[in-house]
Amino acid sequence: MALSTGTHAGALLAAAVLLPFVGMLLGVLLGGRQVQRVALACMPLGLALALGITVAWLREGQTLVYLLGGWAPPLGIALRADGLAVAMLLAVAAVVCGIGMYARADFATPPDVRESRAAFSYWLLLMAVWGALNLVFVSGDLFTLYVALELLTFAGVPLVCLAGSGETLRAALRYMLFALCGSVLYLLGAVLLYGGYGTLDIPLLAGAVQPGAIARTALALMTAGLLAKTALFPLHIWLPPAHGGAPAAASAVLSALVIKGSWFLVLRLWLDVMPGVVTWASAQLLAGLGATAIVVGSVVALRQERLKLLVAYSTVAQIGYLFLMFPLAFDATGNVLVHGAASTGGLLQAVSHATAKAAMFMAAGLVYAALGHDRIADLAGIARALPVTVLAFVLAGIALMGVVPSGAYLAKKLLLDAADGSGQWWWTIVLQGGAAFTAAYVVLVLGSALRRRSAALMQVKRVSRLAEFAALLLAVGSLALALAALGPLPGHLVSNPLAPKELAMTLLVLVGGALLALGLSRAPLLAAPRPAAAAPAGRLRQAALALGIACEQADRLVRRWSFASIGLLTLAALFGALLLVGRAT
Amino acid sequence: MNVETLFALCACALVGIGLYGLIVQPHPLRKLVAFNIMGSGVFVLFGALAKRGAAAGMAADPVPQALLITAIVVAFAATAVTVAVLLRLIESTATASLANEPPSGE
Amino acid sequence: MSVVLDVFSIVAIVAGLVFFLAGTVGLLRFPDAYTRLHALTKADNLGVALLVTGLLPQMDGLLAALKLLLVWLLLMLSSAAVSQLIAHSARRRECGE
Amino acid sequence: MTTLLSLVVALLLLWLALWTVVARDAFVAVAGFVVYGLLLSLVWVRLAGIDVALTEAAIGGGLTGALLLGAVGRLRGTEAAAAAERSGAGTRAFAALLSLGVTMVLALCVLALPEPAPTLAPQAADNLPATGVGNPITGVLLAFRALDTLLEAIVLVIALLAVWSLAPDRFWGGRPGPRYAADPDGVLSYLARVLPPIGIVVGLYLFWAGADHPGGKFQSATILAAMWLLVQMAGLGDAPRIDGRWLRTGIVVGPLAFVAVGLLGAWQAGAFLGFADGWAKPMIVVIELALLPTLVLVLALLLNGAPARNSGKMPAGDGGR
Amino acid sequence: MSEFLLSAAAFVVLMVAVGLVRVARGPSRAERMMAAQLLGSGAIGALLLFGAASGERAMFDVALTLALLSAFASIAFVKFALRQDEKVADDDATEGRR
Repeated sequence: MALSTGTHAGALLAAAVLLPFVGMLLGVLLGGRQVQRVALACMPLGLALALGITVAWLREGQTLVYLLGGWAPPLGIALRADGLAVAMLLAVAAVVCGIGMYARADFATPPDVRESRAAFSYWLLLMAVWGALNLVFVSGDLFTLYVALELLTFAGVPLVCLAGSGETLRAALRYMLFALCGSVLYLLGAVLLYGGYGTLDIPLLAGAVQPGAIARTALALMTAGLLAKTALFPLHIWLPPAHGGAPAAASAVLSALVIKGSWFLVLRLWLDVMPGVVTWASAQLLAGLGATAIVVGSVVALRQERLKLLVAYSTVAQIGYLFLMFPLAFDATGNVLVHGAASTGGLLQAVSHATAKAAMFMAAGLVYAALGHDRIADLAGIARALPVTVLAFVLAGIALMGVVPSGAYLAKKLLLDAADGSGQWWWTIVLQGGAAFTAAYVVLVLGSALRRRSAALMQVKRVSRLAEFAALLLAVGSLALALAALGPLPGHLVSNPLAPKELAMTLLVLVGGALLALGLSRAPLLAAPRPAAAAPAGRLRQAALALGIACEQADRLVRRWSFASIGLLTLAALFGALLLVGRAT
Repeated sequence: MNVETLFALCACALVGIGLYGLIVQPHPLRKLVAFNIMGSGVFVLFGALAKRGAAAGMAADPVPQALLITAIVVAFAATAVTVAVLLRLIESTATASLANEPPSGE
Repeated sequence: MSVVLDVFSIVAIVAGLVFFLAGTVGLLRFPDAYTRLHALTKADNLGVALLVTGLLPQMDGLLAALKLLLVWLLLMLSSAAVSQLIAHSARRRECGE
Repeated sequence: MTTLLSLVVALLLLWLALWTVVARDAFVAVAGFVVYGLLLSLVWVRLAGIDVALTEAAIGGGLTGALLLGAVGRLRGTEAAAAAERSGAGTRAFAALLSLGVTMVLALCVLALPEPAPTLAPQAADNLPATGVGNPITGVLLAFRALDTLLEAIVLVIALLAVWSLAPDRFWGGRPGPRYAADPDGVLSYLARVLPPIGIVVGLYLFWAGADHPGGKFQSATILAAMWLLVQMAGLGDAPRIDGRWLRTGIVVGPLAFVAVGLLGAWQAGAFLGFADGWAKPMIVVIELALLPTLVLVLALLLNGAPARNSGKMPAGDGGR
Repeated sequence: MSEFLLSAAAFVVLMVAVGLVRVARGPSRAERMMAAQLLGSGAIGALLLFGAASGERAMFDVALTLALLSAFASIAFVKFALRQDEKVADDDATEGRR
């Protein structure tokens, strides 16, 4: 038996994985009201563990390793935490705590029953999602990662249909079947890798893998499968109805956290398992899908009538963002993907998206709770009634836009630098244009929310202050990420955030966003458009509307099952082909 | 041809057959059956690889076989969850269609 | 001795195979559910029974022989019960029509 | 001769799979799948995976088959509606082409596999004595890769929570599925009295054999769960209320005991899920013993489905007939 | 001897494979069920022969498990699916004509 069990602080990794699961099991055992108490007790503990891991990682200055049972790979399983994993662990712990604060109001057990279905299920599934994500981040074994992915799916699916309506059940079933399809493809890839190299351990595989038939097929299949689980366009078949129909506290979990699991795994595969198999062309394809997701997702988001669906479609767009980093991390001289500015930028994007998107869904949920509806056109007066909620929504939007002080700003800066450095100017356009799209729907919502209302606003229900505060906290956290990230990052990135150039850029994004919102929204944004302003803009508006309708139709077509599943296989084939031939430039 | 290659090739075909069913069969239950066939194809492939790895007096590599047991149980859990969702959908809407929701505003 | 046992095994197993053959042919060729059921139970019960009888002399330990008998017993039980349930359901179907 | 046998099994398997996938009727497809599951056990035997064959025979053929059959019985005419959504010939042809492509590429990979095959068998053989068990697969499942086994138990618990969460609110805490009336034919009741004792003996035998021979807690638990379900189907027993204290305890005892033993290992041997010298075998037995009730309960309850009635009362029109 | 046993196993599998045509043809669910039952018995028989031929006694355990679980699946069949037969008799009748 091996004596060494890895680095000193490695045991913390096992604890971080186990804590949510043990919490979940205890919740099942105790039942009733105790479920919520156990879950809420786990949250600060988990956050403390994540902080502990961060401190240990900073102190040791190297990847934390823990050998389970003392058995070294390839026979045993190792848990590992590098910078990517540590950042994600911390972000997820923070978001889970925020969501926990928010959900206390929505998922409290009613006073007249011993145990309610919704509360029991929600808190336990939240714990399950958390444990599964921690496992995804720290597991160093491809099969354990498969089990973790399945855990994530089994916990995510019931969250979709917690409300129990027919539409959410349909969404859940689509999600389940499509996700299963994706995980089988992932497992198939892992099996091929074992057949080729006799191990499933990530570092051992990374050392052994050669660009050949087996590695290429495995990478193509696994990537396609994981993209299906991440819901990258055009594989977002299940995402909008699922995220738009679930209760807000569940949507926040699904949108901010669950999709990050499979995204993270793509990152691991491309960057750590098979960086040498990846080709320039395949990375371009991945980011190209991302760019399409940004355009289609944003345009369709702008055409939604309901706030929650708007936020759900904006998730489709944001997922696109997360994949822009791949070609930028490609080192053309060595034909290999490398850790560097681009991957850090991508990671930072994921973290700020997790926090901001959770905040956005929470705010949307609060609006829904207060008004009894979430029709964007009827939001007038809400800014006065729920100032904190609207502020949280706007701050989250600003954080997503990537304007000056936010984490996403740093991320965008890193990616822009990487794009400049590698001469891939076209991604600069996508990065800047994407920000304008994000600005557009913030403007759209804000425009509606700030409008004065003639009659007094009817509030159906008083919203919980704590929930509002939780949303605000996460939004502010996303903005403040810039400060937190500055420590380990080079200082020149934020040399002068208030310089005229930066301000002009911000203004440009905002103005672009406003124009997009004006042109693309379904209902005219301004309540009574002045004829003078409307006349010259008429033709542009017509063109924009046509674009909007085209995107909507494309979205509906792509989200048909036969199209999506064929798309999945076609993508796998395309990736395979590009991995084979794409060793150019 | 030895038995492991035979079954490995057979497994490749099973994966393809399962994929086909997953795409073209409209009913969710049929998709689920197809998923199980595709999954079993992957399992048989893994089993054939285990047989290839026979060494050290063992008739097959025990690691993939142990993983297979886990994978079979996980696939069963997946089937159970999917069936439960499907039955609940039928119960509450009397349909099992996976078609898109009607466009908003209509 | 062992030759005699081997011959016994071979004879019994071949007889079992014949019943499997008969069961299959019956299932395919017989006209309705009841006669097909009749054919099936022959393969189930007698086929496996003869196989087990043939294999018993080849066993080296008591446990293995016990397992063989148990398999046969289980098959008898389930096949008898299930056949009856099938016949019942087929009959009910006919009456219903 | 063995090659011929394998060839027949392989062709049969392919034919069944194809036929299951293209059959018109969902019931036919599921019946085909049950047969397919039986046949798969033969494949595992041919591939020298007796442990896998046991699992496949128990779960793949038995439990999954029963689960799907139960679902087919409750489709209620949704099939006809689905048939109308059948994809066009073009889509089907394209899907067939793509699937064929995947098969071809996979086949190429299979033929390109390195020779000699990479294997962990020698390492497993070298380290097996330290675990004290004779069956290398049990060694992998409970020592080398114990985390996977712990996670698998957790997967099952989460799947059960997922299934339960689908219940209508008013039935929360109630019993799943219909209450079956005792069968008037008597045949089923008879079988449900005779079979379970045999099943329990066989199940416990497999459990006991698992340390040194093929078998183990999963296969054993599946058989025990099937026997319990059999008793329920015959109307001799009822599904449990999902809020029962003993039930909840049984569901979590396995994974919790697993974690506890893991922590003991962290204290004694310095590694979570590790075993101090000489402690491996007893600890493995403790884990397996604790997992057994969990697995039996969870597997059976997964088949039972979401709670669908309050205790005692039969929902109108849905009682067992 | 083992060669003979293996041949016998192959023969049994071949036989029940032919019987599978009945699963395909039906016409009623009961017939499909019978064919499944036959294949179950065949698989068990083949496993016994195979186990005796190879000397791997654990195969008998597989046969035992298969016997128990296929009985269970058959009963699920009867309980869940055959009862439906009465309801969907018309469907089956049209299918029979096909």
